[in-house]
Amino acid sequence: MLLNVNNLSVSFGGVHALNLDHFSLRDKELRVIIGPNGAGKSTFLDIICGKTKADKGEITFNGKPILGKTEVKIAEAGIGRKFQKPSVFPGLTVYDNLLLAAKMKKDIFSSLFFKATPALAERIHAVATKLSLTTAMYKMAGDLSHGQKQWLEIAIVVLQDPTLMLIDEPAAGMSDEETEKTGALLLELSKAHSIIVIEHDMKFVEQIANELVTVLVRGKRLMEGTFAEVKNDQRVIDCYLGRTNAQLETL
Amino acid sequence: MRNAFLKHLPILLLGASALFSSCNNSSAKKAGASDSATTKETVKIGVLHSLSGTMAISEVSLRDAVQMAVDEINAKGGVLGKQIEPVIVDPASDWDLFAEKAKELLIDKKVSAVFGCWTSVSRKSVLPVFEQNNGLLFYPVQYEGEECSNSVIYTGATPNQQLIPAAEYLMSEKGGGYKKFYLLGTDYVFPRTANKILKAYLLSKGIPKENIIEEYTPFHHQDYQTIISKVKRFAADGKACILSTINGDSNVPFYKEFANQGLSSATCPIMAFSVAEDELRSMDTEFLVGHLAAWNYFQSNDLPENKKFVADFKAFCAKKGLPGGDKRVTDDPICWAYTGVYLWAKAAEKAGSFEVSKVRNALYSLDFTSPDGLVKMDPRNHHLAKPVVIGEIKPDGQFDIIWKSEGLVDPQPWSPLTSPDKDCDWVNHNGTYAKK
Amino acid sequence: MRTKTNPLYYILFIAFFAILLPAGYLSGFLSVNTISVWGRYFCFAIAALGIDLIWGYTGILSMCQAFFFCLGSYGIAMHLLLKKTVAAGAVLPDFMAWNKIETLPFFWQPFHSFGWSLVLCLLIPALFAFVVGFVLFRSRIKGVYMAIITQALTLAMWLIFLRNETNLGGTNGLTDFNTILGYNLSSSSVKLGLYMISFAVLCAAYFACYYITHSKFGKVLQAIRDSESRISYAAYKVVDYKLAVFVVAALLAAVGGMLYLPQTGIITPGRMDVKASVEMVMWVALGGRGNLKGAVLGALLVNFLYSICTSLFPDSWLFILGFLFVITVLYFDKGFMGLVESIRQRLANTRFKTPQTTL
Amino acid sequence: MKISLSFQQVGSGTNGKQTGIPPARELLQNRYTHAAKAMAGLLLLCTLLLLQQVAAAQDSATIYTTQVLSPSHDSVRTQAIGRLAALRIPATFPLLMAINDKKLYLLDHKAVTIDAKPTGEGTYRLYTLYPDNKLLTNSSGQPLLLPLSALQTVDIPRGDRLQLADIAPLLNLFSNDAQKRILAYSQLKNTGDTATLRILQAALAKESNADALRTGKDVLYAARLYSAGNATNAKAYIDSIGDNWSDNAPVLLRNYAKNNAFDKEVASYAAAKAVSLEKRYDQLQRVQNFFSGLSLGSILILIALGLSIVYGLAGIINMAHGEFLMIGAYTTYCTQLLFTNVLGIPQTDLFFLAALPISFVVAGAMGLVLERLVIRHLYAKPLESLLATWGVSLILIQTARLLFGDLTAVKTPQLLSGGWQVSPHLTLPYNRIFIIVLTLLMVLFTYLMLYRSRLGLQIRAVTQNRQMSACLGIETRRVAAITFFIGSGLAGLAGCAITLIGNVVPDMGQTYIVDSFLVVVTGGVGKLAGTIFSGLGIGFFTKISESFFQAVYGKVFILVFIMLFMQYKPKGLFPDKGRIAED
Repeated sequence: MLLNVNNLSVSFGGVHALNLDHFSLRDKELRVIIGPNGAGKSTFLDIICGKTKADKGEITFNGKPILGKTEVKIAEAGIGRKFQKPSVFPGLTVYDNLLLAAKMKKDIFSSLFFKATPALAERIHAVATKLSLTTAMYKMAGDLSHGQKQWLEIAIVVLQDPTLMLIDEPAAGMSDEETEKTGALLLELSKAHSIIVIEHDMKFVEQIANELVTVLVRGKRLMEGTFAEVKNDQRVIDCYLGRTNAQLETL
Repeated sequence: MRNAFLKHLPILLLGASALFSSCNNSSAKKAGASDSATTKETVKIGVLHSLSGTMAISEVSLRDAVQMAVDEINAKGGVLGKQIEPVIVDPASDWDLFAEKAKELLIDKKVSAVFGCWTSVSRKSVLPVFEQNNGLLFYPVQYEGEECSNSVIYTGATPNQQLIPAAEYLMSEKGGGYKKFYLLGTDYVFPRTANKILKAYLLSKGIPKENIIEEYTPFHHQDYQTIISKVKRFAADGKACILSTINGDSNVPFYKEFANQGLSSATCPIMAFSVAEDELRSMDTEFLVGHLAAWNYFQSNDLPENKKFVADFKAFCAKKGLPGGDKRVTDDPICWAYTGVYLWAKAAEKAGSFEVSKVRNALYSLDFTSPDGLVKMDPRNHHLAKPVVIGEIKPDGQFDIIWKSEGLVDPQPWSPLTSPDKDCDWVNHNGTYAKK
Repeated sequence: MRTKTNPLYYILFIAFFAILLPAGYLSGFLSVNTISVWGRYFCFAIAALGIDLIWGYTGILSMCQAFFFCLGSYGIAMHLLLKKTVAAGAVLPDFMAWNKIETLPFFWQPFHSFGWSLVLCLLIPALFAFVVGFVLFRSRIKGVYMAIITQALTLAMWLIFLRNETNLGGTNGLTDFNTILGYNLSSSSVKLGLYMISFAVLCAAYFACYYITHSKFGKVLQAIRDSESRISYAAYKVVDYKLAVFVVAALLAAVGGMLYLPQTGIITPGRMDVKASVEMVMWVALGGRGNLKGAVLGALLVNFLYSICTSLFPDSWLFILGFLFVITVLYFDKGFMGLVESIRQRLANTRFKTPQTTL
Repeated sequence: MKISLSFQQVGSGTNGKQTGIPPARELLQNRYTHAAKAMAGLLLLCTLLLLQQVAAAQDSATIYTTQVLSPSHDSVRTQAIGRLAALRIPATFPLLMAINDKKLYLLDHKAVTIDAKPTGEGTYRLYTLYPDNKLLTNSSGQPLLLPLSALQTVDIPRGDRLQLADIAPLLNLFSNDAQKRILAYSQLKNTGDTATLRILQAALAKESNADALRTGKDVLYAARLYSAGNATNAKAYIDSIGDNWSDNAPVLLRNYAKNNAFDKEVASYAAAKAVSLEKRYDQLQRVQNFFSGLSLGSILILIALGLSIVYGLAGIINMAHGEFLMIGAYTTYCTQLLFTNVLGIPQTDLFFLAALPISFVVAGAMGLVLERLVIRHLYAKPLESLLATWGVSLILIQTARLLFGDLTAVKTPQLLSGGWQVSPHLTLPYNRIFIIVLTLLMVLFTYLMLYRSRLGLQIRAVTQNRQMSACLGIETRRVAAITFFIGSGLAGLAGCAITLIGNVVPDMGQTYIVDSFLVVVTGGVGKLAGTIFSGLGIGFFTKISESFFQAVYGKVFILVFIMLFMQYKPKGLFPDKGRIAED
């Protein structure tokens, strides 16, 4: 197993945001996590990537514990994160955004005396092409459209070349066409990387969930199964309907 | 970016042309002044007092005093037949700017003498400038001594002309026979040096060490609760008084806290060395009444010269529409700033020249009837011999003169108490010299 | 940067200050006072470059640059004062003798040597910046917190330097020097020399900063400004980068201070009070943050205005300066350089990007 | 007999004013009547002898007094004053003192003197001088108030006055001014002269001021202690001194123990008493320190309160906040001028009461203007707002300087001057108590406004999410403007309060601005509880450190401490929790 999570819990001001007894992910698996708002999905990813400190529990990645490590250590270990709200560097060009992300030595002196190699430039262009960013290569990232920013952030994660990608709502704010393209891209990426995706859009989930889907509710794991199993589970339906969430009603 | 830089060019050139034009102006004036020193009818003096910033409140009054003296002298026909033209600049309470403006006055404007500075630090800042460029600075404020520059005429008090008589008075039967002394000051060089001298003096008079406490607060200190508690404890078991060198806006919270914690001038008087009439204008005097201050001049001095001076100053301020108008008061630094201009004019007349070295030589032993009576320049250095007075603060912000020295007190720039081996003499020696 | 800067403008700038002004002085048009005044402005501009690096590029508002500036100045001042003292045959500088200090405090000892003084002038601010930076950045203090804490730190240091017990001259600071390396400070040629050195150092500092900001290092800095979390998830050690740039900025400020001292002739704690530290940031804000040229021009322009206005409008120069600050921040987000840029863009009729405003 | 009678009166007189403490004399008489009886005969003899002298003196005093006021010749007056000084009759002291102080006047040919301080209208209360020293009243029983011009000044030449130098300390025992009396009592320390003690007792019999009484009794007991004939007496006096507990008591007892103790036992008794007094004093000192901390803390809170609200809501670092303080203070000054000069209301405390709401409104209105012109464009741009408001503060300071110059003395209201004497050696100044209470009220007001009103709900909503609140139909601009009004108004109120302890200068705001920012930052931005806790914390901490270090290092120490504290809590005492906290 690539990622193992046991008895993870965190609370904010007395409210249990997450209380996960077990979660595991094997190498090169694409896992989708769904759940109503406030289920603790993003918090879960936050804990894995070091943004939020867990109260207790254990997470191992590649057999090594990562809980309590800094974001940088975790990123260096091979975990990349895409946030729910696109998080890019608006004051830099798209190219620079990608350049910064690309896998290389990242200490001060290497940065100061860095010279771009043709191989690197090629790799950046390849990723940019894959995400339709070539035309915007020298635009400021802040000037991009929302969808483009989403892609740019995915591109940043891709260029980091992590073992595990944590992708938070990649399809939010995208047109159907773009969503589909994003799904295809994720499927392609899952051939080489392990991926955890959080998503609300059930159509999108259906597209990418070839393997297991985990359902989180109020910080707890409600169930885990294939998309078909999840879709037909009464508890899941109740849970969504009980919260009058329209998204599952379409199913 | 390249074009952006182009856009800056006009501004840059504008700045440059402004720079050049101002410099050309000054150099043209400079040339004119040197050519026509004997034919034109004016002589320039510099006025270097802060007109903005924290020191403005004190220093603006000195500018007014200098301006008034200049107007009076000009009305009487000027000096050596020339009208005095004051060049006023604003060093903005910025010590670095003092040095810059001093250079501007001496090098660019070629003034014959400069009247200015208040704080020690501003004087120290301009001192090298005056020494290197052979300028002459008239410095009107009481200061810490330990200085003997050939380029400064100190019309303010030296420590022995203010501190020692005050301490002596407090120890005397008449002054209350105080036995314990709390030396409290703002943390800068004047209080530090003043207290060093006071301490040496008190120790020499047999006051035991444990009966003298020295304490300093930062500038603009507002919270005197702890210190007043300490004073209270200190004053509890005997005749104690405070010698205060607290500066500026810290005084009000200090006096207020003092009164509110139940202390008073009867139980523990405060002798202040930095509170004069001009500062009292901005204070609620209620809490200060009955406390003491030592200076060389008070507005309440009833000499006829002084009555005229006070009336003239009020009239001058009213006429010029200065803030405060005829409600303005005179005080010690104002008196000496005013006297300084007259001393310079008299010396120039005596020397028959505005040349710095000649004026300086003419100043030795020069006497002048100031608002404070006849005062006399020291025969050997650049300080002024003058009377010392101690006053009690009245509710109207004026002082009741309760003690006055017999005759003039000679200045001692080097206090014999702390530097017994040093003296200042520009006639027989080269400034500070070691006494045998 | 999107367009390459035409070297012509650099050449013009250099020609103006390196040739025209000195020539003006040598031919008698300008007084030596003008030369040393501009020399002092260059020192401020050097410090401003540092502020632009840390604030404009990295987004950390450090209010203790004025303190680093003073550290540089004090170091050189201590050296000059000791030289003067030794030349006069004394052991202690005057002010210490008056304060009844018997022996030279230990931290004054190394300043007998010029070499050591230079080293310490750089080392002490760097070390200080390192320690403070480490403590602050490690606990992720940023934004407003950073600004307030560094301001408080400067205030604390100001209070300490004001003390006489610190043995650095208290409020009066250190003053009255006569020679530097045996050259007489009051001689005009030495003043011109110092002017030229300051200008050369300014140019060197500019190009060093130019290199830094255009390297990948500089991009990481901007990335930190834009999104600190993103860059740390991309495996950059943000603390290291911030520390590095904080130390570099401190060094630049110290260098500015070192050159400032012999041209001004006095250093007092007044150089690092609250007013002074905010003003330093203002130079960069007015010139245009995130733009090296802006920092230099801002520092030169504001100080030039300050000198002129205090002579011309003693009563109202504070209004002028105050309004300038407010208007710049309100309407010219990117300062003077940003204004020029936007005019150019409008004229060129390209797509004009409005400044981002919330609300 | 007369004298011993009066003696008795002194004892009971002092006793009455002292709560539940038997004075030494009573102890003496109860327990040791033998000794008293043995002495009685002797005492009677002495008294009879003295009585005669006194009666004669009284007569001559009247003659001399008349000679002083209407001398046939200057030399007669000189002689008369000399005689009066030599006689030392307490009844003549008020007259002699009036001479010494140059405050002798005639009103209808009667010698009178004036109060130390004039009343608000420049008139004085008057006292008769001889044979009795009483306040003059008019027909309705109110004190008679007259200006100096209504009185005829009696000029006594300096030479004549100098004759009084010897008895000047005694004269002050009968001064109208309590402070002078305290001084006079303390000057009698270490006196063993019976005649002087007699006068001292006479003065104490009349004493009305608690402090003066304490000092005087201290001197009296000390003299008795030193002349005590046996150990028990001495101990009783030591007890009295301890109970009286004047400022000087511990030192006095310690000196006695060291040098002049009756025997070893008494010495150790006195020393132990001194130690216990000092211990009690230290405890009171601790209370005083606590109060100082509380007072400083409440000032910080009062200033930081507005800052915290504004910063929390708008993300604005208002560097001009200190200047609103200044505006409040100047408003107070203007209100005072308005009351005295325009409305013609004489100096009363009324102006200050009016100034409180006025300064709130004026500073608030100025804040509103600032919000409209500048802040509006800077919401959620904290660093830019820092710079812009700095510029604003420069402008405001210079405006104040030009408008007011330096003529800005705010009178402290009579009600708030002085202090509350909780116990001997513990005075809590009224002005500081007032500020603490004001702070309490303002905190309460702010709490109610923020957490118990609709406006507060809206403010908190806007604080958390501006866009969302706007979507919900909250007029964010209006809410922001109101918040700014309240924030600036609170600063103005603080400025008004600060005139009680400090003075009014154009750059007064700068003194407080960094401190108040530290309070806000340490407390956690926009947190009311945080501001209160950190304000109090910094206040107490400053006062504690000030008692160990000098004031300057105390301040530096606080700053370093806060920096280290931020290591532990980088977002202040009360940080936001959960996911909204980040970015």
